[in-house]
Amino acid sequence: MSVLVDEDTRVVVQGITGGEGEFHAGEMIEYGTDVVAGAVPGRGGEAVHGVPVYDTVSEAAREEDADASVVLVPPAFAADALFEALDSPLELVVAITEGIPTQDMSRVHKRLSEVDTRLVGPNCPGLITPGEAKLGILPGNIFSAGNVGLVSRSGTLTYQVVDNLTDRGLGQSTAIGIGGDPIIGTDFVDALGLFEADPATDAVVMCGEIGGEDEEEAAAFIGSEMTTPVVGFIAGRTAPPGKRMGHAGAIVSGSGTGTAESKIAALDDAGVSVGDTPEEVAAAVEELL
Amino acid sequence: MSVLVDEDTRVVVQGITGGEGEFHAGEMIEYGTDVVAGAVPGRGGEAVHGVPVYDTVSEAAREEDADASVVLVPPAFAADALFEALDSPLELVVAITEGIPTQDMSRVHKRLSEVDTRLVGPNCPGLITPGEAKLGILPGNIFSAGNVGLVSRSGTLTYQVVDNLTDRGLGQSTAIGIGGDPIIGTDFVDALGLFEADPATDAVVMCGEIGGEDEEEAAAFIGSEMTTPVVGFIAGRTAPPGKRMGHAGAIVSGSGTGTAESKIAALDDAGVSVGDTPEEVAAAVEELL
Amino acid sequence: MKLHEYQAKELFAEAGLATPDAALAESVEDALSTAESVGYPVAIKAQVQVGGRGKAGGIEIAENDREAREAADAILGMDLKGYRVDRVLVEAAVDFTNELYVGVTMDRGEGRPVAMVSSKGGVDIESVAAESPGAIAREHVDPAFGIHPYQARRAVYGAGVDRDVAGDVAGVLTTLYDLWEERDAADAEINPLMVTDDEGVVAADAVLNIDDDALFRHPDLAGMEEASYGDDLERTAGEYGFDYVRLEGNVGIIGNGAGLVMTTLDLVDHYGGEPANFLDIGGGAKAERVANALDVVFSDSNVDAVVFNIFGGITRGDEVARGINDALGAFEELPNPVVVRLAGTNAVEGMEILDTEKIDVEETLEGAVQRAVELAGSSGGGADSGGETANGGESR
Amino acid sequence: MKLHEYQAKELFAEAGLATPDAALAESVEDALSTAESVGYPVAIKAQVQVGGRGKAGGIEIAENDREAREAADAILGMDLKGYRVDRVLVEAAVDFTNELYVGVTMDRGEGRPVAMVSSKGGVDIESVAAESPGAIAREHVDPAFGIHPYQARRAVYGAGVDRDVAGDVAGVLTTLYDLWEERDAADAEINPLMVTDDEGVVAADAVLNIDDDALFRHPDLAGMEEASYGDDLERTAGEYGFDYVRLEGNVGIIGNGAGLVMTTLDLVDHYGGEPANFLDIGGGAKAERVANALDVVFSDSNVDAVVFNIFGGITRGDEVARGINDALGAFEELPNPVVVRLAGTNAVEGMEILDTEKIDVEETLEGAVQRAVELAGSSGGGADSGGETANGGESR
Repeated sequence: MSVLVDEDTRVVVQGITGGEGEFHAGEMIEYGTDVVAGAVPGRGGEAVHGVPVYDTVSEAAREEDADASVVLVPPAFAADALFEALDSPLELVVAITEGIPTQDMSRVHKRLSEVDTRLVGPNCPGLITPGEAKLGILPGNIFSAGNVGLVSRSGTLTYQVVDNLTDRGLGQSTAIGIGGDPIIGTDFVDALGLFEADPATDAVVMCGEIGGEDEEEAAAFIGSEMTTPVVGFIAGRTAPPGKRMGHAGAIVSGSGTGTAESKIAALDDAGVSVGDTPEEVAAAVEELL
Repeated sequence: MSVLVDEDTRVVVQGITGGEGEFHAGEMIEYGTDVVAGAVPGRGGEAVHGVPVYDTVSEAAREEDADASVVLVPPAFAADALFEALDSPLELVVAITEGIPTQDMSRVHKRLSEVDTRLVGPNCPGLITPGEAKLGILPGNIFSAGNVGLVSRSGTLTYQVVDNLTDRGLGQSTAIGIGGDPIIGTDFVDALGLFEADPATDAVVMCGEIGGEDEEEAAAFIGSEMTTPVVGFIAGRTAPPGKRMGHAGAIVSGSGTGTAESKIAALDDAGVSVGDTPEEVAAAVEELL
Repeated sequence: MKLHEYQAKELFAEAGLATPDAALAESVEDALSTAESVGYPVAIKAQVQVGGRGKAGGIEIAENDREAREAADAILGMDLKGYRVDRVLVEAAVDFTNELYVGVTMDRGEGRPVAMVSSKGGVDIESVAAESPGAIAREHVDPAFGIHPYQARRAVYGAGVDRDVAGDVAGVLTTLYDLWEERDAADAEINPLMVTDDEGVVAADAVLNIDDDALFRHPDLAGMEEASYGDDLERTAGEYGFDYVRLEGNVGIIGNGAGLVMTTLDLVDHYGGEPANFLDIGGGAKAERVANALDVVFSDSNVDAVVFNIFGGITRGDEVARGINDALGAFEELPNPVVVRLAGTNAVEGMEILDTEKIDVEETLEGAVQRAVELAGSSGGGADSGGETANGGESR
Repeated sequence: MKLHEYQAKELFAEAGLATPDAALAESVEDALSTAESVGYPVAIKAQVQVGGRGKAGGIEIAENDREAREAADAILGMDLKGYRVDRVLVEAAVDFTNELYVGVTMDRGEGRPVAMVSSKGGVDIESVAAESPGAIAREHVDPAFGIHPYQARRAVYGAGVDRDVAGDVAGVLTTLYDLWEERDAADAEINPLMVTDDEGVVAADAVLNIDDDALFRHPDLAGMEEASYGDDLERTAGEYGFDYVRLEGNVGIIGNGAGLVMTTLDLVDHYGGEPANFLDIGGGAKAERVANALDVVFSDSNVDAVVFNIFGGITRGDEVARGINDALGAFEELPNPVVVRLAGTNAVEGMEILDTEKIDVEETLEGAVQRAVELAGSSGGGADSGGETANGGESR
């Protein structure tokens, strides 16, 4: 019915006593997510929104039988929080934190290769299975349940596309924001693979942007491995070469790959319909279904 | 016909231009081992005993199609030589060097868990498949080809036992010195598993010593996994508790496990005949075959 | 954050890497006295954070006082790819027999650092990478272990570096990696690493870019940051904390989230307009941030109309609307027409309370962009900016 | 290599760990003046490298000059488990509310470091481990990454440390791990780590054992090594570079390779004798090493006979035989009978050239040991050592 998260997902919020942590834990609970614990060193025994807080993620996971965590701790402590989550162990870790040093993430990436836990993010809005569970900071109200999977590197662009989908009555199975950082846990190929394997997902929207080669790799994967139809969107067609635009990933080196042209061509070759506007994306999905 | 090495094994000698390296490379070649290259930084292009020397193990392995290396470099550079060998890649690395810092070996141990290469040693005499190949510093002339596998933590004790075996006409399939250091690549269980799977090995001699719990673990493995008969020997029965005797492993803490009694009892339980003297070991093997 | 060559060299020297004798000079007289103390010949090098300084005339060799005066005079104050040269590094010129390249960076695709050596140094390494990738030896590094000595050696031998200096170059690579790691660098490069007559190696140039996200744990490096923007608007935007890139069109763009702002640029282009800028206002949209964003965009004389596109997300649309209204209160009259589109949480409520006397409101992104493009086109002939807009148009 | 408490504490303090004010004293007067400058009450602690000093009377608390004099007088010069106390550490006594244990060591079975915390400090941690293993929280550390902050926290919370000091104790564990790694330690321990009235933590004791094999890269630590053998023979053997352990029997044993020497000990026991020592002569057997080994064993007045068992391996038996002959040349007459057995490469040639006038030669290990046991038994009544041998026998 969805990928990665559903109504049975039992969530620990790391950093639940912080401003962001407390606010978004509340939003997640209000959305219906089963937030079972918080984890904050030195704050064990307290409660936030009625949820018990533990000193360590391991204890939280053990005592509350959790299987996922959402990381909402400041960037200076985020890598350690991720290492902790990966060693607790959990099935899924969603890192919202923006601004984690790249070398920290490189070390986390190494550790990820040694464990079975899936990481989504960092610097991402999280993921949501509409009507069941929201792990992150996405605005739950714009989503609706349905059969369209969505994966995106960008936060507000995701919301825009979801808005266009929902306007046409096209609900989502699960929407995953994979994050715009140079080093992330779950990439397009991973997410597409999950949707391909999900019987409840009948079409997938993939929102990419300039920089890196993830979209090119995704196109190759779609071409060779996917039967579920995919509609694509690439932000940054008009970005001039060599200019950095916000996301660390969103820079075009001008050397052929990483440009919008390269990505769109690769997706075209893989049989992906690429929309020029978010509205066109939604229209293309409607046509497919 | 043997385990780990045979006449087809193509060997790189790391440190071949050093005193030990040059001497033992010569001995290995004389024994009939197919030493195809040496590797010493800065000495690429030279030759030792007619064998070409390369600057890196990777180049040596690539150019000479090698699948094993023998590490004969001083302890200060040994861990780096091991990392290099593990990344070249090779199937088998035999580390002779004695005195590698334990923390270095802990890092090598971590790396070992990430690769498919087998490490034997360090601080070991190496291994030999009599009549085919010798990788290490064992005195080839005392061995004879046959169907007895031998695995030992100790160098000269191994020679003693082999001497007793050979005296009775009991040849060896392969003899492996696993080394006496606290952290080693191949342990008793690994070696016993190889012999169990080798159709040419009809009996195994396992020479342990006091300290650690490797012999206890080996006993458990023999009891549950092995059909090939095993004869055991444990050195250090008369060593007083708390005294360190040579090998880093050879210290008895007096806390129950690690003592000769504990090891002998565990082997007895596993149906292993444990000799009181090397001569008794050889006699027990003769009886089995 | 990019360090200047002279700053990077100080850190390199501290780490034990050999660098030429040098000192910074801000005037021709300074440059001359430094040249004398360092000893001729000297290299006089513009300290601006752009690549290709040599080709652009930013680096000159001087054999004597006269040449040094000419060079310093020419370089100080020059405009180098849009940056004014305020300082030069006066450095002992190195006699060399060979030029190598040594670098460390993050391979994003692999998620691991990569250490590189090439025997083709002294030229644009990106061209080398594109034309003969085999000329660059690469070693991916496990960030948990750091670079192993054998990896440095393998890279050096793999790059075909002369064996006389192979050990030294391997040492330089190891030191550079350690420095890269310790300083949380994004890139650390020496190009060229000069091989001297006496078989030594000297870092003749130095690049060290620090990961902005890691500056919090490097207060000493953060203190080295010097504002060096190519243009006043970019400087102002930087001071306000916006991600801002100035472009050449006449449709100003403000939005939240890099992907959505880029998409807005793309839509402006799609509907026949030309984006004047990329401006990501970031999370929330309090009155002050809105006012600052409008200040930046209105200050661009190329701009003829502005599209302001916010997708509320967690931030509620009514709050954003109040922020916009407050910001607009400061203007008697807006310098350019502004089209606002709010979406997401409480967007409807937000749209209702927007001060539509001063701004146009559109319900959809497409509608807002189309309206802004229209407004920019119709005001194209305005006295304040028409000429420049035309120029902008021509240059595309 | 074991460091003394005072040396370990210097390194701990350097790493930023809190240790009590203290100074070393070699005389009672020294101790008194130190006690005064540190301030009473003080702990006066024997500086010898054995455990259980407290129970053995090596640590006393003094409240005033009189008590300090008494304590220093009692401890200085005392025999503590076979070691003479030449120095005491005079240290400010710490007021504490709680005693913890913090330690880092190598888990050999796992091949990984392990960091440990227990709220049951101040007692023998091995007893705690044996009796209530759950009272010690353990974190295995990936040596490539080093200890993560979360691991230190998890150990501390897992050990049930009071939350008021949990952060401090986690910090101590992290620092201790880093020190352990940086100094190539085998073990680093603080027992007890005292929790003070004002919620601080102080390392009241300090253990730091360095990996001998890593001393080559720590010349500063190697320089701290002080000969501290329990007995003169062990000191002499250590200076010769032998692995030597003195035991209580009367059959002296020299051999090559730890496993084979241990086996020789076992065989002596097996054939009814009692080993006087373990002596591993190591690789090769040049005349000087043979002579040194004989010197050590002959110097043991307990010894009545010696078995010398060399398995030639790569070293050829004839070379070993020449080494033995040369060494024997120095003796007019051997103090004890010596039985030699050579095996391995060229053993036959070696046996043939051995100087059988001075020594017995046996072909098999079993034969050599049996002969030595026989000789030791028959010379048991000799004037020089009979009594001691009898004592040795009784004590087993």
